[in-house]
Amino acid sequence: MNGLLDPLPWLILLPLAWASLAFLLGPGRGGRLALAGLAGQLALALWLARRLIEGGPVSHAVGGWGAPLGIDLYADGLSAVMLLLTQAVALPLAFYARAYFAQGAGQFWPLAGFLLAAMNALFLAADLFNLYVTLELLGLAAVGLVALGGGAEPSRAALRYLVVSLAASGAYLLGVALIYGSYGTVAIAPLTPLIAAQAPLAVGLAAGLMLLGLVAKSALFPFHFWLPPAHGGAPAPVSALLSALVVKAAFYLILRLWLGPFAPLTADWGWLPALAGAGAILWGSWQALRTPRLKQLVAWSTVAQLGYLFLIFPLFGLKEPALQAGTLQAVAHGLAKAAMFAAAGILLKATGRDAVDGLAGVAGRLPLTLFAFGLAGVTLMGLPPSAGFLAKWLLIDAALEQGLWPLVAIVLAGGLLAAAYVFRVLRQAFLLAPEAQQFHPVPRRLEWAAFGLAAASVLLGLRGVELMALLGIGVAP
Amino acid sequence: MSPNEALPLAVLLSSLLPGLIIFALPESWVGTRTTLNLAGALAKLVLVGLLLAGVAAGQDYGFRHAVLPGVELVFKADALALLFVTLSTVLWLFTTFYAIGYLEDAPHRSRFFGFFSLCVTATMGIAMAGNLFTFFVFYELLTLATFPLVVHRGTPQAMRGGTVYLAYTLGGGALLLTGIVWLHALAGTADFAHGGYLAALPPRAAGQLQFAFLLLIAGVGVKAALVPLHGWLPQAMVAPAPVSALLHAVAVVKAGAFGIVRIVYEVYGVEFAQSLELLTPLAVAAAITIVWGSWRALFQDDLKKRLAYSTVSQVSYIALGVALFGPIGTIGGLVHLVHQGIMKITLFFCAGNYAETLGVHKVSELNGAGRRMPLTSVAFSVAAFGMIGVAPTAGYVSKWYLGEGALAADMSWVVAVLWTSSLLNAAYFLPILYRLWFRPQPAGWPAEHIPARGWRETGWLLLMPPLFTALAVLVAGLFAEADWSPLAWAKLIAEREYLQ
Amino acid sequence: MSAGLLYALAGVLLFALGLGGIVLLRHALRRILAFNVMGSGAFLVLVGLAQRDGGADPVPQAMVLTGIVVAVAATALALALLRRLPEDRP
Amino acid sequence: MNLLLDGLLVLALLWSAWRALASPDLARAVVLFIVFGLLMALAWARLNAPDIALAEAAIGAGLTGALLLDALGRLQPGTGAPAPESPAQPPANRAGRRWTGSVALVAGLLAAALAYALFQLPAPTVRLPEQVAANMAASGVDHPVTAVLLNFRGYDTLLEVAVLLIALIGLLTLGPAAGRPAAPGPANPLLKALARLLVPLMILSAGYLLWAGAHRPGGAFQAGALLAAAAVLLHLAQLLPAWASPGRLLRLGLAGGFLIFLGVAAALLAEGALLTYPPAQAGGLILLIEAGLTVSLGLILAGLFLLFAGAEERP
Repeated sequence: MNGLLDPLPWLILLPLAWASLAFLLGPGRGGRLALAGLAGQLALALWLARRLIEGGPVSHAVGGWGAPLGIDLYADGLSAVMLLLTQAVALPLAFYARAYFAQGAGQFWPLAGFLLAAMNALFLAADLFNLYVTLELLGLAAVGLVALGGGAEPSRAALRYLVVSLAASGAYLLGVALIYGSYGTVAIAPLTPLIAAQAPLAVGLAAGLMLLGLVAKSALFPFHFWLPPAHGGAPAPVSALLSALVVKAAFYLILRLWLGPFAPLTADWGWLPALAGAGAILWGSWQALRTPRLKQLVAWSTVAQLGYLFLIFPLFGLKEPALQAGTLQAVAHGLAKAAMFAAAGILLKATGRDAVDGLAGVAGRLPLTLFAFGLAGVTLMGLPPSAGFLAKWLLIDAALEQGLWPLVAIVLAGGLLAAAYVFRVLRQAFLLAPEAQQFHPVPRRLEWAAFGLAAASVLLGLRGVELMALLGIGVAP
Repeated sequence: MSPNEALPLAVLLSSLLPGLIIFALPESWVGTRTTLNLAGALAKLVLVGLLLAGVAAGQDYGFRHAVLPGVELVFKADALALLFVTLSTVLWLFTTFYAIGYLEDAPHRSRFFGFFSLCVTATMGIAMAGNLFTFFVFYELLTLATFPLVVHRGTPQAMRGGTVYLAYTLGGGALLLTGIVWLHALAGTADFAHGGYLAALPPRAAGQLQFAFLLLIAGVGVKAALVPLHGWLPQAMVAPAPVSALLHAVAVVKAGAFGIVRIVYEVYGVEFAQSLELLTPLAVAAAITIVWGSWRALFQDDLKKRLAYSTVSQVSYIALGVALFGPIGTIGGLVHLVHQGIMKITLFFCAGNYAETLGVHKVSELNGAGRRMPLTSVAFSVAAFGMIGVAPTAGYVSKWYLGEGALAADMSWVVAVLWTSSLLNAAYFLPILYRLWFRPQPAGWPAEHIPARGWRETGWLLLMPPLFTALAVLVAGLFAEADWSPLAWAKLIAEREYLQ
Repeated sequence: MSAGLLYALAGVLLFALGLGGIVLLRHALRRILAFNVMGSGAFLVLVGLAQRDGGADPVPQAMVLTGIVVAVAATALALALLRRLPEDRP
Repeated sequence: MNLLLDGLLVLALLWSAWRALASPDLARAVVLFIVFGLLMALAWARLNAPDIALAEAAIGAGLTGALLLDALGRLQPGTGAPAPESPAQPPANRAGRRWTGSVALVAGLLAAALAYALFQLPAPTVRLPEQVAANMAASGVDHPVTAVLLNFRGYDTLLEVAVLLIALIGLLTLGPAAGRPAAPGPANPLLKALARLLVPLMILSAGYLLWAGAHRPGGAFQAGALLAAAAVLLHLAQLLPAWASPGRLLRLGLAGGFLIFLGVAAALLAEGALLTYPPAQAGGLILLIEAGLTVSLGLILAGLFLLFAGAEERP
């Protein structure tokens, strides 16, 4: 089939193109270019989804050489859902960023462009070493974005994030080296049948190193320490991009490896990520309840919500429902967290302070922003009618189906803790504003972008059938 | 989208759409907002009328919407649903009038009426839910929509009340969710059905079903204010009067009671529940709540708090009616669902008028209010007599059937409970009536506010609603035997629940 | 024990040394050195293991080339960030 | 015999790495790291991987070393002053020692397990070198590493250039350095003369490396590194001023190579898939891409050193 009409390569080439052109145009420029590019990418993602539904998984041999020698791009239901999430979150955030960076965005557009290109490349990659290069591109772009704010504190947070990211990539790379040494190839498709349950020790160590590296990149408890300063200190559109999307990429990879090539090795290790997930939920929520700063609260909420994603690993006895629960939680959290960080950015701009108790009277002055924050909160709490609720429903259903009661208890406790820290903010906002409080005007477009994302996460709660149908494609029973 | 599917959806949308539009309305557009509110309320009234006619004629209305593979939002406007829908629709109309008058020039009215409409939509959804999943979706939506109303005033006390309200309701929600998903795991996705759908499960699941029942009732019991879970109701009285009237007297607590009815009759099936010995503990819990609520009401000097504890006790009559195995007890419980609503909303309207016009919040300050505000006090007295269960009022009818039902189910100790609670009702209502009518007016009222236009007593928008609902209390009592009365409708439902 | 395997062993030791360095060392510049040592170790394992029984294998060599360029890019960014930190607590 | 040589080299490698990380003095640590880099280049030569040896020497030891020394210069004022004793070892209190001990233990266990596992490995099932040799004819170049780099795994290289570009953009985001302005010493005449002599030679050999890449070890990365080294040398000899934030032309130069590669990759979609070189023009296209990359990589790698290096000169 003629390569020009294949959405897979274009999903990677398009963001790379507009990112480098934005760089050419100079600092602060490239906003409109980005919007056009992102709209195109969303169309491509939708087109890919339709092709998957019609014809099943799609693969694209780069250079025409085919798997072991060349590198393949592969898209199944899971990658199509993640691609849709990435473009669906990036487009409104681009609108938001254009209005947010009123006085010139520095290198935001090229950095964001390369970040999104790396995300798309990662969701489509089917080669372990290619994934290493994509992870590095993603990590460096993310570090550049974190340091965008300038100043000592963001730079320190960015450096710590970079060091953790590089150490994790090093571990991942050693894993790839061991896999190549053992089997002579790093392409996932030919590798999967080769790895048997009683594979040599080197392969087991490789799997451990790679998964551990990815867990550090996805900021799962106890590797979460770098996330709150990095995401909390960065400008709002950057925090939204990082919390909603970047940490999901590492989670996606863990899922891909856990269910794919390393499935025989990881069969009965599901309890470990679930334990770490439970720790993340409890510790993240506890910190979110205590931090005085608004954006830190939202960042700690990311640490907690990530815990949910890892609760599905012991449930892979029944692969389909567990995968649905995890993916829906990732999509719901992606939309809601982007909306919440966007709303937090607006509140910070309006009140001039990054403090939770500085929000009194916001309900009166910025109703749309608070409504967006509230709706995003509803999704994070997993309350109906949001997509977060559907994910929670599927997770509890799968857990009860397999009799894992402690999992149910953790999910419920997490929901209540999320309610505690979301309403901690809403309670402040509903208080009457003290006279001294004056609000700086905020462009309306910012509010509508945040509201759009939050509404999407709720509306998805009413109609998840198509998404689940798309997800099911290519997932071996 | 056949008419049988479109009608229930239209009932839902008739409050959702105006609500969403009102959210977007700027504060100053008072005219548009009022017309939208009233148009929505009247449209819903007409639609519900059509539904009532259709259901009475044996039509069934409902529609399904797939949310996830194997999980659906199901709506079914059956007889039981319409009992609650009609009650809410009528009272929402009156409360809208009342709220427009009450919040004459208050701030944030767009936000208020937006969430107000959302609450009613949630109540409609709860009533017409066709399976436990849909019920839970709207049950939690009601919590989310009521929180901004409870904290509407924005004062620190309102915040405390709101926080307590959330803690209870979200906690209850978590328990309910666990119970629902557990049943979903055991029995798959099944719709509500006359006689329940759990009877077919193998006997070894009985223990799990009992535990699941406990979770469900605990979850729903929070909103139905069963004793250990009722703490939020008195705290939520910090909300403005229309919120206390419609929500804490009708929508929210009735949602809990309605949940108990659905679970016992259409999930477990009353015979299966009896065989699992679930009804007696429910009856005991209801009885304890009835007596405890009335007892606590005795000592409340704050008028709205006293009414709140009275609600705690009265709502459990419904749970008691459900727990009395037999059609008569069921009729008593179901009809009380309507009667308690009309009576309690009248009381809250009057309490609101006293507070708004005279600045009176305490029972001790009510001396001589009868002379100063005669019409409001007449309405208050009629409703108070209804609560005690005096002859011609609606309250008498429901207590009569509950008593008969208790005897039919040979649970005679329930009759004793009914008598004690009636005595307690008298004990905390009669002193108020005595103060209203037989005590001289004080020199000056705490915060008298004589409305510019309208009768001297208070604005007509604040006066008409309690009078109408007081009239309804009398009509429901006197014309109980008429075929369009709530009692007749309750009999129709009981017939369908037990006949199969 | 072929030359490839020997260098792979050296790579493993360097990797462990680098990983320990990243975790233990306090100064940011030292951590960057540790990261580079770790990276070199992983590259040695990649090529050494692939060539443990004779013949040069161009595929891992191309990968290591890519890896070296990526490592220098990361090091440059890390050092640029290091410049932004106040002198007293790098 | 050569096993002994390899053994010695490995020991030297390990010793230099250990000393680089553990030495208390920062300057000595950096110098030892550069020694480690050079030893690594030797190791690659012993593993008959000449391309990597070149790259390691030029980029790994050369450029990274230059960057490290420059960063070191900023951290401590003056030249060659003894660096303050920033403790290489972590704090000596009991908790610190226990923590160091446990981390060292874990690292040691990991190394032991890996070493043990390396000996258990059966022969790999997939033999890629044979496949590379089989398809060399269609790859458009004769040297296998360049074939893999630009053709078989060309997609990796595309992303790798993006990584380099994004690192530079990250540098630009950070803006001028906050380091204390080092006093611009008088231009050392000897260095200036040496620079004038060496730079043309370096540019010539960079050209050769680019051309040779098609059939002998060499290629765009090594050539680019050489160009960058030339630029660094010129800057140190104060013949080339540092770069402020890049103007339009410099930006084009920086991103040009990547854009060419991207353009060619997209155009080749018409051949059926991304980066599918038609066998006839494969060699020509690869040379075009490599030429563009050489210029851009040279500029980028030089930029990593020169950008905002000038913060010193301006008072």
